[in-house]
Amino acid sequence: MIAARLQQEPFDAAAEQAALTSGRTDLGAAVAFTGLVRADDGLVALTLEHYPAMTLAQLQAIAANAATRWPDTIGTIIHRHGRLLPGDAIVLVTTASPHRAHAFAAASFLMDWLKTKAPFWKREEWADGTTRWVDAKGSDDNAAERWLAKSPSTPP
Amino acid sequence: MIAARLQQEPFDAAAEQAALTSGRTDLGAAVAFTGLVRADDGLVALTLEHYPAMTLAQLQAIAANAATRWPDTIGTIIHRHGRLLPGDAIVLVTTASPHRAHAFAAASFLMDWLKTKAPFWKREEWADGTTRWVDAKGSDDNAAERWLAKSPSTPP
Amino acid sequence: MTTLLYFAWVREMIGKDSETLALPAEAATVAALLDWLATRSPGHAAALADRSRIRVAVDQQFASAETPLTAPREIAIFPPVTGG
Amino acid sequence: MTTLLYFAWVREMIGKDSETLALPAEAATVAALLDWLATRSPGHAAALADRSRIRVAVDQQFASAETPLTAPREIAIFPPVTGG
Repeated sequence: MIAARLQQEPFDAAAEQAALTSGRTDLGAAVAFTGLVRADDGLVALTLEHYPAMTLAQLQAIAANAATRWPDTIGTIIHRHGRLLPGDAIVLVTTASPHRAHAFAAASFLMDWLKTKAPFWKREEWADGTTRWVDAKGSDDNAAERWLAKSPSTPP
Repeated sequence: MIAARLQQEPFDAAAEQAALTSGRTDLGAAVAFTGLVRADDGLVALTLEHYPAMTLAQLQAIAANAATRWPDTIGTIIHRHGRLLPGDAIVLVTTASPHRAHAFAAASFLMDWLKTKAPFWKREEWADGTTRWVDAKGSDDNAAERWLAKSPSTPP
Repeated sequence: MTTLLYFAWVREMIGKDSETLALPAEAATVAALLDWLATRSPGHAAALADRSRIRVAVDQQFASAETPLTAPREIAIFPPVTGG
Repeated sequence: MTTLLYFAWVREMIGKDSETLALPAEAATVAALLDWLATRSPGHAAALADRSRIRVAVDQQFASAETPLTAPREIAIFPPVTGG
Protein backbone atom coordinates (compact mmCIF):
# COMPACT_ATOMS: atom_id res chain seq x y z
CA MET A 1 0.00 0.00 0.00
CA ILE A 2 1.35 3.37 -1.03
CA ALA A 3 -0.80 6.30 0.06
CA ALA A 4 -0.92 9.74 -1.56
CA ARG A 5 -1.92 13.08 -0.09
CA LEU A 6 -2.11 16.68 -1.28
CA GLN A 7 -1.77 19.50 1.19
CA GLN A 8 -0.79 23.13 1.52
CA GLU A 9 0.82 22.69 4.96
CA PRO A 10 4.41 21.52 5.60
CA PHE A 11 4.91 17.81 6.25
CA ASP A 12 6.90 15.95 8.89
CA ALA A 13 9.06 13.41 7.06
CA ALA A 14 10.18 11.68 10.26
CA ALA A 15 6.60 11.19 11.44
CA GLU A 16 5.54 9.86 8.03
CA GLN A 17 8.40 7.38 8.01
CA ALA A 18 7.69 6.32 11.59
CA ALA A 19 4.07 5.70 10.62
CA LEU A 20 5.29 3.28 7.94
CA THR A 21 7.82 1.38 10.00
CA SER A 22 6.70 1.47 13.63
CA GLY A 23 5.75 -1.90 15.01
CA ARG A 24 7.18 -3.67 11.95
CA THR A 25 10.23 -5.94 12.21
CA ASP A 26 10.20 -7.22 8.63
CA LEU A 27 11.38 -3.98 7.01
CA GLY A 28 15.10 -3.67 6.40
CA ALA A 29 15.11 -0.39 4.52
CA ALA A 30 13.36 2.97 4.64
CA VAL A 31 13.97 5.70 2.07
CA ALA A 32 12.73 9.27 2.43
CA PHE A 33 13.09 11.59 -0.53
CA THR A 34 12.39 15.25 0.09
CA GLY A 35 12.17 17.69 -2.80
CA LEU A 36 13.19 21.24 -1.97
CA VAL A 37 12.52 24.54 -3.76
CA ARG A 38 15.78 25.86 -5.22
CA ALA A 39 16.54 29.57 -5.50
CA ASP A 40 17.96 29.20 -9.01
CA ASP A 41 18.80 32.51 -10.69
CA GLY A 42 17.15 34.60 -8.03
CA LEU A 43 13.80 32.83 -7.70
CA VAL A 44 11.93 34.26 -4.73
CA ALA A 45 8.81 32.06 -4.70
CA LEU A 46 7.16 29.19 -6.51
CA THR A 47 3.40 28.70 -6.64
CA LEU A 48 1.92 25.32 -7.51
CA GLU A 49 -1.57 25.39 -8.98
CA HIS A 50 -3.45 22.17 -9.57
CA TYR A 51 -6.80 20.68 -10.58
CA PRO A 52 -7.99 19.21 -7.31
CA ALA A 53 -10.47 16.75 -8.79
CA MET A 54 -7.80 15.15 -10.99
CA THR A 55 -4.54 15.59 -9.14
CA LEU A 56 -5.18 13.36 -6.16
CA ALA A 57 -6.64 10.64 -8.39
CA GLN A 58 -3.50 10.69 -10.51
CA LEU A 59 -1.16 10.59 -7.52
CA GLN A 60 -3.13 7.64 -6.18
CA ALA A 61 -2.93 5.91 -9.56
CA ILE A 62 0.87 6.21 -9.75
CA ALA A 63 1.10 5.07 -6.12
CA ALA A 64 -0.95 1.98 -6.98
CA ASN A 65 1.24 1.40 -10.03
CA ALA A 66 4.38 1.48 -7.86
CA ALA A 67 2.80 -0.87 -5.33
CA THR A 68 2.21 -3.35 -8.16
CA ARG A 69 5.83 -3.13 -9.33
CA TRP A 70 7.26 -3.56 -5.82
CA PRO A 71 4.60 -5.52 -3.88
CA ASP A 72 6.72 -5.80 -0.73
CA THR A 73 7.13 -2.03 -0.54
CA ILE A 74 4.91 0.37 1.39
CA GLY A 75 5.05 4.13 1.21
CA THR A 76 3.56 7.58 1.37
CA ILE A 77 3.53 10.42 -1.15
CA ILE A 78 2.81 13.94 0.07
CA HIS A 79 2.77 16.76 -2.46
CA ARG A 80 2.31 20.34 -1.39
CA HIS A 81 0.59 23.06 -3.39
CA GLY A 82 0.26 26.80 -2.99
CA ARG A 83 3.06 29.34 -2.61
CA LEU A 84 6.45 28.03 -1.49
CA LEU A 85 9.76 29.74 -0.81
CA PRO A 86 13.31 28.65 -1.64
CA GLY A 87 14.42 25.98 0.82
CA ASP A 88 10.83 24.84 1.46
CA ALA A 89 10.09 21.14 1.19
CA ILE A 90 7.65 20.65 -1.68
CA VAL A 91 7.29 16.88 -1.97
CA LEU A 92 7.94 13.82 0.16
CA VAL A 93 8.17 10.23 -1.01
CA THR A 94 8.92 7.78 1.75
CA THR A 95 9.12 4.05 1.13
CA ALA A 96 9.93 1.01 3.25
CA SER A 97 10.64 -2.56 2.21
CA PRO A 98 12.35 -5.71 3.37
CA HIS A 99 14.91 -5.01 0.60
CA ARG A 100 16.84 -1.80 0.14
CA ALA A 101 16.90 -2.04 -3.66
CA HIS A 102 13.09 -2.07 -3.71
CA ALA A 103 12.80 0.90 -1.35
CA PHE A 104 15.26 2.89 -3.48
CA ALA A 105 13.69 1.89 -6.80
CA ALA A 106 10.12 2.66 -5.75
CA ALA A 107 11.10 6.09 -4.40
CA SER A 108 13.11 6.90 -7.52
CA PHE A 109 10.29 5.74 -9.82
CA LEU A 110 7.72 7.82 -7.99
CA MET A 111 9.92 10.92 -8.01
CA ASP A 112 10.64 10.61 -11.74
CA TRP A 113 6.92 10.54 -12.37
CA LEU A 114 6.07 13.30 -9.89
CA LYS A 115 8.69 15.69 -11.26
CA THR A 116 7.50 15.33 -14.85
CA LYS A 117 3.94 14.04 -14.98
CA ALA A 118 2.30 15.24 -11.80
CA PRO A 119 -0.55 17.56 -12.78
CA PHE A 120 0.73 20.83 -11.41
CA TRP A 121 1.42 24.19 -13.02
CA LYS A 122 4.24 26.17 -11.50
CA ARG A 123 4.51 29.94 -11.45
CA GLU A 124 7.87 31.43 -10.61
CA GLU A 125 8.31 34.83 -8.96
CA TRP A 126 11.59 36.65 -9.49
CA ALA A 127 13.48 39.25 -7.52
CA ASP A 128 12.60 41.94 -10.08
CA GLY A 129 8.88 41.39 -9.50
CA THR A 130 8.21 39.50 -12.71
CA THR A 131 6.43 36.14 -12.76
CA ARG A 132 6.65 33.32 -15.26
CA TRP A 133 4.72 30.10 -15.80
CA VAL A 134 7.16 27.19 -16.10
CA ASP A 135 7.15 25.27 -19.39
CA ALA A 136 7.20 21.48 -19.47
CA LYS A 137 10.77 20.16 -19.41
CA GLY A 138 12.26 17.62 -21.78
CA SER A 139 15.02 16.14 -19.63
CA ASP A 140 12.74 15.12 -16.79
CA ASP A 141 10.40 13.54 -19.32
CA ASN A 142 13.25 11.29 -20.36
CA ALA A 143 13.80 10.15 -16.78
CA ALA A 144 10.13 9.16 -16.59
CA GLU A 145 10.30 7.42 -19.97
CA ARG A 146 12.88 5.01 -18.57
CA TRP A 147 10.09 3.61 -16.44
CA LEU A 148 7.32 3.83 -18.98
CA ALA A 149 9.35 1.63 -21.30
CA LYS A 150 9.10 -1.16 -18.74
CA SER A 151 5.32 -1.16 -18.54
CA PRO A 152 2.42 0.35 -20.46
CA SER A 153 0.34 0.73 -17.33
CA THR A 154 1.72 4.01 -15.99
CA PRO A 155 -1.11 6.50 -15.62
CA PRO A 156 -0.93 9.61 -17.82
CA MET B 1 31.70 16.87 1.82
CA ILE B 2 30.26 13.62 3.11
CA ALA B 3 30.91 13.01 6.81
CA ALA B 4 31.00 9.62 8.54
CA ARG B 5 30.41 8.75 12.18
CA LEU B 6 30.28 5.61 14.28
CA GLN B 7 28.19 5.49 17.40
CA GLN B 8 26.37 3.13 19.74
CA GLU B 9 23.48 5.54 20.37
CA PRO B 10 20.40 5.94 18.16
CA PHE B 11 20.51 8.70 15.56
CA ASP B 12 17.99 11.37 14.59
CA ALA B 13 17.58 11.19 10.82
CA ALA B 14 15.52 14.38 10.63
CA ALA B 15 18.12 16.37 12.57
CA GLU B 16 20.92 15.01 10.39
CA GLN B 17 19.09 15.95 7.23
CA ALA B 18 18.24 19.40 8.59
CA ALA B 19 21.92 19.92 9.37
CA LEU B 20 22.70 19.27 5.69
CA THR B 21 20.01 21.43 4.17
CA SER B 22 19.24 24.26 6.60
CA GLY B 23 20.16 27.68 5.28
CA ARG B 24 20.79 26.27 1.78
CA THR B 25 18.59 27.24 -1.15
CA ASP B 26 20.62 25.49 -3.87
CA LEU B 27 19.62 21.93 -2.89
CA GLY B 28 16.66 20.45 -4.73
CA ALA B 29 16.80 16.94 -3.31
CA ALA B 30 17.46 15.24 0.00
CA VAL B 31 17.53 11.46 0.40
CA ALA B 32 17.60 9.68 3.77
CA PHE B 33 18.17 5.93 3.78
CA THR B 34 17.63 4.17 7.09
CA GLY B 35 18.64 0.55 7.52
CA LEU B 36 16.57 -1.41 10.02
CA VAL B 37 17.24 -4.68 11.83
CA ARG B 38 14.88 -7.35 10.50
CA ALA B 39 13.54 -10.13 12.70
CA ASP B 40 14.06 -12.77 10.00
CA ASP B 41 13.42 -16.35 11.14
CA GLY B 42 13.06 -15.39 14.79
CA LEU B 43 16.17 -13.23 15.24
CA VAL B 44 16.03 -11.58 18.66
CA ALA B 45 19.17 -9.41 18.57
CA LEU B 46 22.09 -8.46 16.34
CA THR B 47 25.44 -7.36 17.72
CA LEU B 48 27.87 -5.44 15.52
CA GLU B 49 31.52 -5.70 16.49
CA HIS B 50 34.13 -3.60 14.75
CA TYR B 51 37.79 -2.58 14.77
CA PRO B 52 37.56 1.04 15.88
CA ALA B 53 40.91 2.15 14.52
CA MET B 54 40.11 0.94 11.01
CA THR B 55 36.35 1.22 10.69
CA LEU B 56 35.98 4.96 10.87
CA ALA B 57 38.89 5.46 8.46
CA GLN B 58 37.22 3.15 5.96
CA LEU B 59 33.84 4.84 6.27
CA GLN B 60 35.54 8.18 5.72
CA ALA B 61 37.36 6.79 2.68
CA ILE B 62 34.16 5.59 1.00
CA ALA B 63 32.51 8.91 1.90
CA ALA B 64 35.35 10.76 0.20
CA ASN B 65 35.06 8.43 -2.79
CA ALA B 66 31.35 9.22 -3.12
CA ALA B 67 32.04 12.95 -2.81
CA THR B 68 34.45 12.64 -5.75
CA ARG B 69 31.87 10.82 -7.88
CA TRP B 70 29.07 13.32 -7.09
CA PRO B 71 30.87 16.58 -6.30
CA ASP B 72 27.64 18.59 -5.91
CA THR B 73 26.35 16.16 -3.28
CA ILE B 74 26.76 16.52 0.48
CA GLY B 75 25.90 13.89 3.03
CA THR B 76 26.30 12.12 6.33
CA ILE B 77 26.86 8.46 7.13
CA ILE B 78 26.10 7.22 10.64
CA HIS B 79 26.68 3.56 11.45
CA ARG B 80 25.75 2.12 14.79
CA HIS B 81 27.57 -0.70 16.59
CA GLY B 82 26.81 -2.78 19.66
CA ARG B 83 23.69 -4.78 20.35
CA LEU B 84 20.55 -3.91 18.37
CA LEU B 85 17.02 -5.30 18.39
CA PRO B 86 14.62 -6.01 15.50
CA GLY B 87 13.14 -2.73 14.27
CA ASP B 88 16.14 -0.71 15.47
CA ALA B 89 17.73 1.67 12.99
CA ILE B 90 21.29 0.47 12.35
CA VAL B 91 22.60 2.79 9.64
CA LEU B 92 21.71 6.18 8.19
CA VAL B 93 22.89 7.61 4.90
CA THR B 94 21.51 11.04 4.15
CA THR B 95 22.48 12.97 1.03
CA ALA B 96 21.49 16.28 -0.49
CA SER B 97 22.19 17.69 -3.94
CA PRO B 98 20.90 20.20 -6.46
CA HIS B 99 19.88 17.14 -8.54
CA ARG B 100 17.70 14.29 -7.36
CA ALA B 101 19.51 11.67 -9.46
CA HIS B 102 22.79 12.53 -7.71
CA ALA B 103 21.24 12.38 -4.24
CA PHE B 104 19.70 8.97 -5.02
CA ALA B 105 22.85 7.58 -6.67
CA ALA B 106 25.21 8.66 -3.89
CA ALA B 107 22.95 7.19 -1.19
CA SER B 108 22.53 3.93 -3.12
CA PHE B 109 26.28 3.67 -3.79
CA LEU B 110 27.13 4.23 -0.13
CA MET B 111 24.56 1.70 1.05
CA ASP B 112 25.79 -0.98 -1.39
CA TRP B 113 29.28 -0.52 0.01
CA LEU B 114 28.19 -0.34 3.64
CA LYS B 115 26.08 -3.49 3.45
CA THR B 116 28.89 -5.57 1.95
CA LYS B 117 32.26 -3.98 2.64
CA ALA B 118 31.88 -2.08 5.89
CA PRO B 119 34.25 -3.62 8.43
CA PHE B 120 31.77 -5.07 10.88
CA TRP B 121 31.21 -8.55 12.21
CA LYS B 122 27.64 -9.42 13.06
CA ARG B 123 26.52 -11.89 15.68
CA GLU B 124 22.93 -13.05 15.60
CA GLU B 125 20.99 -14.16 18.68
CA TRP B 126 18.05 -16.49 18.19
CA ALA B 127 14.93 -17.19 20.16
CA ASP B 128 16.29 -20.60 21.23
CA GLY B 129 19.31 -18.93 22.88
CA THR B 130 21.83 -19.87 20.22
CA THR B 131 24.14 -17.33 18.62
CA ARG B 132 25.79 -17.35 15.22
CA TRP B 133 28.40 -15.18 13.52
CA VAL B 134 27.14 -14.10 10.12
CA ASP B 135 29.15 -15.23 7.10
CA ALA B 136 29.97 -12.84 4.26
CA LYS B 137 27.18 -12.82 1.65
CA GLY B 138 27.57 -13.24 -2.08
CA SER B 139 24.54 -11.34 -3.37
CA ASP B 140 25.39 -8.12 -1.62
CA ASP B 141 28.92 -8.38 -2.94
CA ASN B 142 27.49 -8.34 -6.43
CA ALA B 143 25.61 -5.13 -5.70
CA ALA B 144 28.86 -3.50 -4.63
CA GLU B 145 30.72 -4.87 -7.66
CA ARG B 146 28.41 -2.89 -9.94
CA TRP B 147 30.09 0.20 -8.59
CA LEU B 148 33.62 -1.19 -8.39
CA ALA B 149 33.48 -1.97 -12.09
CA LYS B 150 33.11 1.75 -12.78
CA SER B 151 36.22 2.81 -10.91
CA PRO B 152 39.30 1.15 -9.39
CA SER B 153 39.46 3.70 -6.58
CA THR B 154 36.93 2.25 -4.16
CA PRO B 155 38.60 1.60 -0.82
CA PRO B 156 38.84 -2.04 0.28
CA MET C 1 -25.00 23.40 -18.63
CA THR C 2 -21.28 22.72 -18.65
CA THR C 3 -18.72 24.14 -16.26
CA LEU C 4 -15.49 25.20 -17.92
CA LEU C 5 -12.42 25.34 -15.67
CA TYR C 6 -9.29 27.27 -16.59
CA PHE C 7 -5.87 26.82 -14.99
CA ALA C 8 -2.49 28.57 -14.93
CA TRP C 9 -1.90 31.08 -17.75
CA VAL C 10 -5.06 29.97 -19.52
CA ARG C 11 -6.95 31.18 -16.44
CA GLU C 12 -4.96 34.41 -16.31
CA MET C 13 -5.43 35.22 -20.01
CA ILE C 14 -9.15 34.45 -19.98
CA GLY C 15 -9.47 36.40 -16.75
CA LYS C 16 -11.59 33.95 -14.80
CA ASP C 17 -11.10 30.52 -13.27
CA SER C 18 -14.43 29.09 -14.41
CA GLU C 19 -17.64 29.81 -16.28
CA THR C 20 -20.82 27.79 -16.60
CA LEU C 21 -22.65 27.91 -19.89
CA ALA C 22 -24.69 25.98 -22.42
CA LEU C 23 -22.48 24.61 -25.18
CA PRO C 24 -23.78 25.29 -28.70
CA ALA C 25 -24.54 22.34 -30.96
CA GLU C 26 -21.49 23.14 -33.08
CA ALA C 27 -19.18 22.32 -30.11
CA ALA C 28 -19.42 18.61 -30.87
CA THR C 29 -15.72 17.83 -30.29
CA VAL C 30 -12.96 19.29 -28.14
CA ALA C 31 -11.46 21.00 -31.20
CA ALA C 32 -14.79 22.54 -32.15
CA LEU C 33 -15.35 23.69 -28.59
CA LEU C 34 -12.00 25.49 -28.58
CA ASP C 35 -12.81 27.13 -31.93
CA TRP C 36 -16.10 28.39 -30.53
CA LEU C 37 -14.63 29.49 -27.17
CA ALA C 38 -11.97 31.53 -28.97
CA THR C 39 -14.74 33.77 -30.39
CA ARG C 40 -16.12 34.69 -26.97
CA SER C 41 -13.59 37.39 -26.01
CA PRO C 42 -10.14 38.69 -26.93
CA GLY C 43 -8.85 36.96 -23.76
CA HIS C 44 -10.29 33.61 -24.84
CA ALA C 45 -8.81 34.11 -28.31
CA ALA C 46 -5.36 34.90 -26.93
CA ALA C 47 -5.37 32.03 -24.42
CA LEU C 48 -6.40 29.49 -27.05
CA ALA C 49 -4.32 30.83 -29.95
CA ASP C 50 -1.64 28.13 -29.83
CA ARG C 51 -3.48 24.82 -29.61
CA SER C 52 -0.19 22.90 -29.25
CA ARG C 53 0.07 24.44 -25.78
CA ILE C 54 -3.49 23.59 -24.71
CA ARG C 55 -4.61 20.43 -22.94
CA VAL C 56 -8.19 19.47 -22.16
CA ALA C 57 -9.85 17.11 -19.70
CA VAL C 58 -13.51 16.20 -20.11
CA ASP C 59 -15.22 15.11 -16.92
CA GLN C 60 -11.76 14.63 -15.43
CA GLN C 61 -10.42 12.39 -18.20
CA PHE C 62 -7.70 13.62 -20.55
CA ALA C 63 -9.17 14.28 -23.98
CA SER C 64 -7.79 14.81 -27.48
CA ALA C 65 -8.89 17.27 -30.15
CA GLU C 66 -11.17 14.60 -31.63
CA THR C 67 -12.86 13.61 -28.37
CA PRO C 68 -16.64 13.95 -28.89
CA LEU C 69 -18.56 16.02 -26.35
CA THR C 70 -21.76 14.35 -25.24
CA ALA C 71 -23.33 16.33 -22.43
CA PRO C 72 -20.14 16.92 -20.45
CA ARG C 73 -20.55 18.34 -16.97
CA GLU C 74 -17.02 19.68 -16.52
CA ILE C 75 -14.35 20.58 -19.07
CA ALA C 76 -10.95 21.76 -17.88
CA ILE C 77 -8.63 23.69 -20.18
CA PHE C 78 -5.01 24.18 -19.18
CA PRO C 79 -1.38 24.23 -20.33
CA PRO C 80 0.71 21.04 -20.36
CA VAL C 81 1.49 20.10 -16.77
CA THR C 82 4.98 20.95 -15.60
CA GLY C 83 5.40 18.32 -12.92
CA GLY C 84 5.81 18.75 -9.20
CA MET D 1 56.51 -5.70 21.40
CA THR D 2 53.51 -6.20 19.15
CA THR D 3 49.87 -6.01 20.12
CA LEU D 4 47.69 -8.69 18.55
CA LEU D 5 43.98 -7.90 18.30
CA TYR D 6 41.31 -10.57 17.76
CA PHE D 7 37.76 -9.96 16.60
CA ALA D 8 34.47 -11.84 16.31
CA TRP D 9 34.74 -15.65 16.43
CA VAL D 10 38.56 -15.46 16.27
CA ARG D 11 38.41 -13.57 19.57
CA GLU D 12 35.93 -16.03 21.03
CA MET D 13 37.93 -19.12 20.01
CA ILE D 14 41.23 -17.71 21.24
CA GLY D 15 39.49 -16.55 24.41
CA LYS D 16 40.88 -13.04 24.59
CA ASP D 17 40.52 -9.82 22.62
CA SER D 18 44.23 -8.93 22.63
CA GLU D 19 47.67 -9.95 23.74
CA THR D 20 50.97 -8.11 23.62
CA LEU D 21 54.10 -10.12 22.96
CA ALA D 22 57.47 -10.19 21.26
CA LEU D 23 57.26 -11.84 17.87
CA PRO D 24 59.92 -14.51 17.23
CA ALA D 25 62.30 -14.03 14.32
CA GLU D 26 60.56 -16.82 12.41
CA ALA D 27 57.37 -14.71 12.19
CA ALA D 28 58.75 -12.82 9.21
CA THR D 29 55.52 -12.79 7.19
CA VAL D 30 51.81 -12.86 8.00
CA ALA D 31 51.64 -16.54 7.01
CA ALA D 32 54.60 -17.41 9.25
CA LEU D 33 53.07 -15.44 12.12
CA LEU D 34 49.81 -17.41 11.83
CA ASP D 35 51.79 -20.70 11.77
CA TRP D 36 53.61 -19.73 14.94
CA LEU D 37 50.48 -18.36 16.68
CA ALA D 38 48.63 -21.61 16.03
CA THR D 39 51.16 -23.42 18.27
CA ARG D 40 50.45 -21.22 21.29
CA SER D 41 47.25 -22.89 22.52
CA PRO D 42 44.49 -25.22 21.37
CA GLY D 43 42.25 -22.12 21.07
CA HIS D 44 44.76 -20.42 18.78
CA ALA D 45 45.08 -23.58 16.72
CA ALA D 46 41.31 -23.94 16.34
CA ALA D 47 40.75 -20.26 15.50
CA LEU D 48 43.45 -20.26 12.84
CA ALA D 49 42.81 -23.73 11.39
CA ASP D 50 41.07 -22.54 8.19
CA ARG D 51 43.24 -19.79 6.77
CA SER D 52 40.71 -19.09 4.00
CA ARG D 53 38.47 -17.64 6.73
CA ILE D 54 41.16 -15.44 8.30
CA ARG D 55 41.96 -11.84 7.41
CA VAL D 56 44.85 -9.81 8.79
CA ALA D 57 45.60 -6.10 9.09
CA VAL D 58 49.10 -4.93 9.97
CA ASP D 59 49.24 -1.50 11.57
CA GLN D 60 45.69 -0.96 10.30
CA GLN D 61 46.41 -1.84 6.68
CA PHE D 62 44.96 -4.97 5.12
CA ALA D 63 47.73 -7.53 4.61
CA SER D 64 48.12 -10.73 2.59
CA ALA D 65 49.80 -13.98 3.59
CA GLU D 66 53.05 -12.76 2.01
CA THR D 67 53.11 -9.35 3.70
CA PRO D 68 56.51 -9.05 5.49
CA LEU D 69 56.42 -8.10 9.15
CA THR D 70 58.97 -5.42 10.01
CA ALA D 71 58.48 -4.31 13.60
CA PRO D 72 54.69 -4.04 13.48
CA ARG D 73 53.05 -2.36 16.44
CA GLU D 74 49.55 -3.75 15.94
CA ILE D 75 48.32 -6.81 14.08
CA ALA D 76 44.60 -7.53 13.89
CA ILE D 77 43.30 -11.01 13.06
CA PHE D 78 39.64 -11.46 12.18
CA PRO D 79 37.10 -13.19 9.93
CA PRO D 80 36.05 -11.65 6.61
CA VAL D 81 33.87 -8.64 7.34
CA THR D 82 30.17 -9.19 6.88
CA GLY D 83 29.12 -5.62 6.12
CA GLY D 84 26.90 -3.31 8.10
